[in-house]
Amino acid sequence: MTQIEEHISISGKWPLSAYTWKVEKFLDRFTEGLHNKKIFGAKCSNCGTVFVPPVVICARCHSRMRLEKDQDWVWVSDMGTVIAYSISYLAVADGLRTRDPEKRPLFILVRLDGTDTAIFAELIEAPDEKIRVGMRVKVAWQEVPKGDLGDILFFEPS
Amino acid sequence: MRNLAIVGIGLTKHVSKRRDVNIPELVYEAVKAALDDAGIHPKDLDALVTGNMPAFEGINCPELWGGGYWGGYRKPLIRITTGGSTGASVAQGAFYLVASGLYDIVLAVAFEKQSDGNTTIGLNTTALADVANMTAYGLSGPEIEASGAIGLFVYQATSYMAKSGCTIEHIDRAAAMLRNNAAKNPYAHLQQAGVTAADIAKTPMISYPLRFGHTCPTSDGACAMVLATEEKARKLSRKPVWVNGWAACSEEPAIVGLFGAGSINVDPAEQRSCKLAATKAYAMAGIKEPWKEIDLAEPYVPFAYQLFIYFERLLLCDEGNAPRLFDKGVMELDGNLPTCPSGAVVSSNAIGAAAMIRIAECALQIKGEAGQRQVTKDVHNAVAHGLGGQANLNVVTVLSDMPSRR
Amino acid sequence: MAKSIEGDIRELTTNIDAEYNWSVGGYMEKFFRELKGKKITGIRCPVCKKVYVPPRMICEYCFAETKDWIEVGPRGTVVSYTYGNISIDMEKGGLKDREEPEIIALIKLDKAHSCIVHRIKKIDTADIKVDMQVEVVWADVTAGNLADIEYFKPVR
Amino acid sequence: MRRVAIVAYAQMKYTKNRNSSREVMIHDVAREALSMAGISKGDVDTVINAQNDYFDGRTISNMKTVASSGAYFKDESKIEMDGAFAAFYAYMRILTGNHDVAMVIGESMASCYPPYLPGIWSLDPTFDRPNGFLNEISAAALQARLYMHKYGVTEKQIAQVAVKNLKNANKNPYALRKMPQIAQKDVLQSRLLYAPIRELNAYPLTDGACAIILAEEGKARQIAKNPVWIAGVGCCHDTYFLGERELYECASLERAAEAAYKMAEIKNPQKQIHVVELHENFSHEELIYCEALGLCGRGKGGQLIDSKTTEINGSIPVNPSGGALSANPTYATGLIRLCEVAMQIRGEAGEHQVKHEVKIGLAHGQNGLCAQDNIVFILKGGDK
Repeated sequence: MTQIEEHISISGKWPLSAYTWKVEKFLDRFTEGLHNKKIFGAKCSNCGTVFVPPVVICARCHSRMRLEKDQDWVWVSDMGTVIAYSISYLAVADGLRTRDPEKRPLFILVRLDGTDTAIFAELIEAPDEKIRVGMRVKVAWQEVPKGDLGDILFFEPS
Repeated sequence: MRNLAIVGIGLTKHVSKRRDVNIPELVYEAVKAALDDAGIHPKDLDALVTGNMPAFEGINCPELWGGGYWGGYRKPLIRITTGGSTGASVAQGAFYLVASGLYDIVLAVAFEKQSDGNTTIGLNTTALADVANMTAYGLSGPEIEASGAIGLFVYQATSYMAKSGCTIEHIDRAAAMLRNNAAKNPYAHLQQAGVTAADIAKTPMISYPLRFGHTCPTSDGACAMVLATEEKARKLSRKPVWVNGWAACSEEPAIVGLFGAGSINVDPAEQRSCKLAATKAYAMAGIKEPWKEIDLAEPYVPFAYQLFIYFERLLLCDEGNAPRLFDKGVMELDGNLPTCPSGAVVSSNAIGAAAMIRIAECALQIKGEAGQRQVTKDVHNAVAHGLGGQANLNVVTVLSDMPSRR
Repeated sequence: MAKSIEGDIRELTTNIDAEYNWSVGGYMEKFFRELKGKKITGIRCPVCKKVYVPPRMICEYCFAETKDWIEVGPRGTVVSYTYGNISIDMEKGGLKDREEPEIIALIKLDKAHSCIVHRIKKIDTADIKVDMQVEVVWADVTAGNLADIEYFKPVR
Repeated sequence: MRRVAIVAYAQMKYTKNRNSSREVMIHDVAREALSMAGISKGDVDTVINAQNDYFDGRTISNMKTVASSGAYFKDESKIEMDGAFAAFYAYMRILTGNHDVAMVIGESMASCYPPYLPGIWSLDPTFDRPNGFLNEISAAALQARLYMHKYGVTEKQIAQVAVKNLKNANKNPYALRKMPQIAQKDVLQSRLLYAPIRELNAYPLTDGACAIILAEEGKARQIAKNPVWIAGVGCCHDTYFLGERELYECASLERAAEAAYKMAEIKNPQKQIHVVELHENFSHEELIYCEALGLCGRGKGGQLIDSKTTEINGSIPVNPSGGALSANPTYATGLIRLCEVAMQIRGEAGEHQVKHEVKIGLAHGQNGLCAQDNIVFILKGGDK
């Protein structure tokens, strides 16, 4: 019990650390492709919607995505269009892998060509004033991709 | 369906901290005011509908503890929670109960006491599971946070600006108008009379294009409304405010899908669910040309630029045209379609209550009881809006001084 | 029966806990302050005259704001009781075994109409009865918080 | 007033630790219900989810189940209460005429949340929560003791409720807790939790979901050969304070039942109701609820269980499914009761179908410590 502004309060917590969440391993096959600089979209076998990264249930047609077979995946481009962006003025938090620590990070929402979804990413190798909605960007691959979501975290102007 | 009306409204003065009361006591203030406004006692109530954002106070189903303070003893009571739109969803729950034919007088209660919790953690708890999965696949928490979750409304803003020609100066001026409206609203949290667009422009940039002056505070506050059937409403109130149309519509959360999937809500500024909900609500109210027939709008505006986007998504003008109409003074208190006379969510944000207050404000304006912030024109029809989740649930209510069904 | 293709799943966790600070309100503030002086304070509804402890702002039965402060207890009556061989793990949830059973009772304090839930010590689980008289045992040093009421014991 | 019916339902095999995400579990029951109805997501007007953020570990838990519940571009809402209240809200929505077909889904996964803590987090944080004495089991124990003391009901009689229900559960393919050989002594010798409540008097921690589809009369007749009509409903919230509730009774359930009976024109529940499904978290609750529902006289719950009236072959079978003692995915539990009664009325309960004809059934849902909120549905088969 603590005194705050001469009023009595009682403290407590919500221990989210006591929870588990169960998730299908639907990202495994997707991230495998990233090893080879290939982005595979999960295609809904019912309505054809292409998700990157994949999803377990297609909202549009209410189907369970089948991610076992090759035909459920399509190879999509690593190029896309900026849907929206943001220039962060906040102090950059610890653990942020921005490649130029001197510069304000530019965050973008990108729709990759051939997909029906947006992903968030960081735009590098571009000055603030160049960023705009509709600009064309491509994944800035590392020489040896790790095969995780970090591989498609950075984009550059195309 | 039977007609229904708002016959009582109660609001608390919103402030950043109400440490002198606990949650049931704070909410009681709004409930008592609403019941007094309707001239009724809880024994006259047939049912209650209540809700708030659960994680923000750390209390699971607080109506179990507080329901008695709000007149819920031995009454039917249901709890509805839908995120930022909770207040509007609670109100619509009450509309459904009255319109069903089973309950004649229903109390709707929504609240948030954010000083009891931590809003940043509260917001984070919406996405912990998704973040945990993305972390398992190589992203770090700060990376997701910086580029994803916090960016939601910034992304919405830049996308909207690109489509509409809205500039950051427009947003500064919108913020200034809303802050000045709030200063005329005794229930509003931020009281910054006389603040100018130039003052807003001096506030620090958080993420382009959002400045600190464009954003909402965290507030403690509550709102309650009494809903009644036409027969009861005519007995209880000299000027009932008729709830003629309402609807809600869900789509997928924007920016990040389930467990880090891509979101098919590709453009967070599109807000098709808002247009669909508005279309349904207007149709139900018999409104064919909202841009002509609606006299006042209260969109859900926690960030100043949303004044424009939701004005459009509520079908009050062509897409992309709101900033130009704003330039002409249309949205001012003395304008042709005054918008957010309350000062908006950007000036008071007790999250669970915020979307209900939009409805309450429309009702007060229709009754002509909005005091200093009463708009110049006569208000016959008004539209109120709530937004929940990751910009994925839109809730629209149409109110009027006349019932639409006879 | 709904079936799904149940493949491998991943179990995710986080290390985040959300923290809260609930303001207790003026009525409970007075209750806590009085505890420091080893007094248990209730409040009366001006309409039905019932006395509530802990005090609350509203008598929900009359929908009236309560008014008169009244000292209640320190003795009371056991309305119902239980004893637990287990307790709830407050960190992780689920049940934990307990070495000594804990007696928990619904106690109506003298002069009060409401009950509080508290623990009883100094009695065997076999001897506890509904309607028995108990009295409060105060902490050696009272601080104006809930720990001031350490437990209840049978009135001998 | 419009007539509304249950036209389809879906349950699943309840488990201790389900091998899927919550979202896939929801999707499974939603698809199953749509498939039974022979309709698609596009035919549904509104979706009501019964979920709780403290069970799901996610604030605004319903926003990430838009896809799985089939709510994409629908009027979706969330009831943070037992699933039976979600069905109530969906029913209200259809009565207004705004919607014709509603999907209702309730779910929770005990394997994912810290068991029993969400109940503790609903306590008064200025007194009961920091004191640490009250939880759902200790509260139920206080109630059980008081009920036994007041009416002379015995531990054996209360154990018999568990025996009856868990025997019934053996014939329910969805049930989690199955004990074919169960006898009173197994209950009376099971682990003591809070006296007099033992492990087998208490619900098992469960993962599961349930879905039902409601439709107005015209649509209901198109969709289902044998729609199960909602003939009456009532609900009631009681005071938080256990000491002010007459815990040996359940007044809020009496009120809820009174409203439901009036609406459904039930004057003599003992004669007119053919099957009952109760949401009881602890076995003694069944006896208190039967009294509150007028299935026996006040204080006669012990005699009722002794009389075998409520057994599956008795005149008013109570919980032929095994009830919540056999599986309790909180927030789905009340919805499962509706589903089970609909199955009984339609004659689709398989091995646990009661022998006599079931025309009218009662389904119950509850919320909060010692059933602070109660809801009663009266369902009717045939043409009213």
